[in-house]
Amino acid sequence: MSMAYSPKELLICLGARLVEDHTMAFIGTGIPMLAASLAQKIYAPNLVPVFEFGGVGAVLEKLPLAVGDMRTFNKALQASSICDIMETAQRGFIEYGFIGGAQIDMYGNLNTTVIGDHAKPKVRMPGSGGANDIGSSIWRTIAIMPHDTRRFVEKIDFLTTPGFLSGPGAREAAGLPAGTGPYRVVTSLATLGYDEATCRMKLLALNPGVTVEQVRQNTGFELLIADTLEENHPPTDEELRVLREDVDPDKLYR
Amino acid sequence: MSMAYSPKELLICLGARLVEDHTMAFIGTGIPMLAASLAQKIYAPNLVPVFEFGGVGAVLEKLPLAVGDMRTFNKALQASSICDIMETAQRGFIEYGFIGGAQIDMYGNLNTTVIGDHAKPKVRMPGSGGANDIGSSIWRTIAIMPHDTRRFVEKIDFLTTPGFLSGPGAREAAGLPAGTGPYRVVTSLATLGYDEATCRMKLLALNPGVTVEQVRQNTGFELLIADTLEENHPPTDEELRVLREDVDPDKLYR
Amino acid sequence: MSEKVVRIVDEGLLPLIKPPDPEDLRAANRQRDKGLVDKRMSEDEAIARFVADGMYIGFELYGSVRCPMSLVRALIRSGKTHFDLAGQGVHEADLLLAAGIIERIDCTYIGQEVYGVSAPLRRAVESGQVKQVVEWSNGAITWRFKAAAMGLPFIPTYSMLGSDTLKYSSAVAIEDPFTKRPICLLPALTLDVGFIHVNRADKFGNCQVDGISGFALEMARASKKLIVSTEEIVDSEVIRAKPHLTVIPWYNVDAVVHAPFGSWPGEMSGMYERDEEHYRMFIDASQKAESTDAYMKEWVRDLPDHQALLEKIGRERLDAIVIGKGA
Amino acid sequence: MSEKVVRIVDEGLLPLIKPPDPEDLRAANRQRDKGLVDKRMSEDEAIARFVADGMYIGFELYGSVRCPMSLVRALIRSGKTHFDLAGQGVHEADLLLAAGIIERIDCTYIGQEVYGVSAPLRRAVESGQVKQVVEWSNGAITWRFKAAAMGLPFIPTYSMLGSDTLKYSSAVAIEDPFTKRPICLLPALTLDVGFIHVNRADKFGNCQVDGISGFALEMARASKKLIVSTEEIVDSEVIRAKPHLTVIPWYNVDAVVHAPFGSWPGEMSGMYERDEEHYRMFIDASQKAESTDAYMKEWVRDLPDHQALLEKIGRERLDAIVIGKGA
Repeated sequence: MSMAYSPKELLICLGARLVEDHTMAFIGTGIPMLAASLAQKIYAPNLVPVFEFGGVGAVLEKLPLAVGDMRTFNKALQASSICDIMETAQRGFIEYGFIGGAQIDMYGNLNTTVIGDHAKPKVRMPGSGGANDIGSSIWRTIAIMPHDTRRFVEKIDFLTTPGFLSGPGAREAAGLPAGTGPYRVVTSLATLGYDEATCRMKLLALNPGVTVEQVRQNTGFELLIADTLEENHPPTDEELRVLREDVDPDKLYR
Repeated sequence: MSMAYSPKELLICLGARLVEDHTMAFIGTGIPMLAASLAQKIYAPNLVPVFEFGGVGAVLEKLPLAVGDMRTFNKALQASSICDIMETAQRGFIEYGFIGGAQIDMYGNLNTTVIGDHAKPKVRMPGSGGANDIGSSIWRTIAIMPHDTRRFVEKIDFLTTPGFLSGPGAREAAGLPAGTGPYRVVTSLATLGYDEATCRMKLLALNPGVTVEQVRQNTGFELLIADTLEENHPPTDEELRVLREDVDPDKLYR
Repeated sequence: MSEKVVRIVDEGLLPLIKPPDPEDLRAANRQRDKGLVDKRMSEDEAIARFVADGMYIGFELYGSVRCPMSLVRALIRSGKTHFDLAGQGVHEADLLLAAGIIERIDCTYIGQEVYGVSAPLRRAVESGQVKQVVEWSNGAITWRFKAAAMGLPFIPTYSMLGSDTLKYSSAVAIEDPFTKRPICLLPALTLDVGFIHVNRADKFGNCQVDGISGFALEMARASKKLIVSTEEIVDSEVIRAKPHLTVIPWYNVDAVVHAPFGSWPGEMSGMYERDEEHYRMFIDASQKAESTDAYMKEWVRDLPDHQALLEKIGRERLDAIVIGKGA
Repeated sequence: MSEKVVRIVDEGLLPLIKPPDPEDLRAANRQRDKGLVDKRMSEDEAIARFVADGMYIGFELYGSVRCPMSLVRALIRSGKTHFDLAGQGVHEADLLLAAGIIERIDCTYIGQEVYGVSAPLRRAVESGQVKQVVEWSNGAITWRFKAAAMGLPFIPTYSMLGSDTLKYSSAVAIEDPFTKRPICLLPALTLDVGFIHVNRADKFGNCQVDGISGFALEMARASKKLIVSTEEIVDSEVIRAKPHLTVIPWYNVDAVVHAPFGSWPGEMSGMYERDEEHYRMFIDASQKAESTDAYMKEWVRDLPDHQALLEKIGRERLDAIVIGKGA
């Protein structure tokens, strides 16, 4: 019998399982940081955490509370600047970028700017931050977000961060670097990817106890379904133990 | 009765007298460095020496032998990089730039690249180095060179560093920053400037014992002559004493 | 020969709040005194001397780290207004927006990181109090400073291409003449006045920053006037001993303000941690206009200066966040 | 709507030796191992593994300071040839030219500073042995590296406008879409292999440089493969204690070569002075082809490796240039 876990812990574990070793990951605060730290400790000991404001290769003894907090360069191998990091991304070093959003469409385009009209918005959100840079330059963008029809929509109100834009060939036509783009969406219900031919979002794996129908009902656009659907196994006892005891012993993010 | 002096010492003193206090000067090795150091010690205590590879505001206890040598950032206030310095120049901080050349024309354009044809040169010289950047971005460029018809020519073989190009309005038309350009030429015979209306080189002051005729004979183009011609007074005893005892006590540049 | 051209392939719809003008920055820099002049002064004096209504201003920070909060409070108290703002902003942007002194924003991110969307931003933008918000990415706004710092009118990037972030910006995308592929050109961003808080500086303005430098180098060099606040004033010998640590040189600095705990309630690398309790208290207060006003009165407007703020916070509470003491 | 365009107002006449290709650099960087891998190896091994005939190469230095001379000598000994070179060059360029292994040069300055024009450069160019010399300013060539380091295809500058330096380059001047004034666009310059000498590095390639950093940051980041030589190999704890001093990070480095006195006969900031006697001896020898060949045989080709060179120079003579010992 496995240990009990929270929905957040599941997301962290799913994120951690996605990254390959010997790569760099551009990480923000919150779930991505926990996922990166967990991955480092179990699956990818040579994963390099990169923080937007200059910290690279830090030893995450205490979890940072902000992307520029001094823990992001604790015993780091490099402490530079936002330009250096964004340029490291732009010249192709960073494999993974974690990102969130208020809205996502079937091509993986994300909105974190406004709900409603830009000139007179119903809700003004923070804006791009580093998200647009991640979505533009990083090889594989991973979105992590709750799964519901308010967020998974047919048409996003504002395209803050490029996914596949309008579909096949659109990123290249816009001038975005070749081979970059959305890779996975990790949600409260499932793991999703993108169909190679159409660039449309495709259900790849269901979270424990979730049905295809449930995912469909919580998605505001027509979802492709993989021929063989995987099942995301629940957090292992090892994942939970490392997460609780080593990654976040102070329960900063519980 | 004044002290005896060498031709080089005269050039150094003439250079030193040109700079205003509370400014920055982009300096190379050799005469410009001695001139800057002498100026700092007598005329312009707040003159800031800037060396191309990153040294700013150094205390010139020992004279550098190269523009990147560690003496260029001895007890400096800043030790950065060539980009930082070139960008500091490009955004308008540096008032004076000292420069040399194998050929100069009446508009103050300079050649340090080739004698003869570029594809098959008679003499291949070093190339621009920082000279083109100085001539493009620095407010007042001061050329220091021996004065003869091989160097002061009607047409230079290669325009390495922009003076006034083809004359009035040409720098602006080419896109070079407004208000920049050649300021003075300090030579073995005289100090020359430029006529405001025509941008042509103009004799301003004669070195001790030199005649207008001598300057004309050693200049390969038609020279304008200032209405009132000044006379460059010889190095003062104070200048010579400071130069020999404080600026270059090791006689590195004698 | 027919005229050669480069195609413009996309253009932001919004007008530039501050059009790039390298000549203007060059002229300002030429005027600056390059001598070693003592530039120490108080927050109030720096703002009185260098800030005027309607200017374009910007603050350097990373998250809640190393933000010049004592200058932000002094600016609000000064009564000066109608500013345009470059906004990579957190707590300082909230205070400026709550004070109602911001007219237009070049925005990349204004929010509260883990605490979510900024309520003062929502109120200011949704009500129309802020007249224009122009969009950029974090990379883009920093590169805009970098372009100005390099003395240039623009700098290219692959960020923003294909997005509404470009559409609601003032960027231009052209066909790159070398690769023939589209690329985005970001207009240089020059500040009338920049505000930066550092770990230590000498009285002339040579500044050192511990750890990561965020966008301090670029923003400093993009500022026509630069007000620096510093935790410590050190002798110039400290600077001269390690000149490679000078991230902002004196000739680029116009005022040096001694402000211990100048980043409070944010943190300062290696010196003190964030005052999380106060931070949360502000987040709570900021949710409603009335409680925000009460906060502004108590913690900004009613205090004559930074010293009075430190006394109000109290030694005990400050000690609790100092690294090696309480934290 | 009629098509919007930007006018091209001037163009360099010479073809690009190495056209900018950000995608190619991105692909190379993606392949690099980001793990902490021990990259120590000898000069010969680094060159055998990463250098091939016909590559575009570059060396970082400032004057005679911090130039990777042990790598230059090993490269010449390797017999590899037909290189293109980015030349801000002094002693190292003279050796490469004297060895006859350089085909084309992107040149800003190749000379001997106070000792004047380079005789090997004159012979190589005037004889037509070097097939093409493309002109740039010092600023321009460094900004070309910076453009590549930023992941861009080009970067603007006001340098080179109106000059033959632009005419005999591969730059393009356009009418800036923001200010409508001409500006020069410099194509990014990516090296197939870059060579940099540093004061200290750990075995993974995290590098520190003392004092000014010349163009190390930019050139390192513009290199598809980067061979670093270092005076000292230090434990990574030294790097982690001061991460803001890492000017070149490990993920950008492919080989770490331990080379004490690696800059000899040039100098190394804070460590040793230039060997002026040897330097002058070379300058004299370099004036004629025959004496240059004799120098090359004695001081480069006949020595199996850097250790043999150090033995030939001798401890006494090396001590004489060490700061705090002889110098």
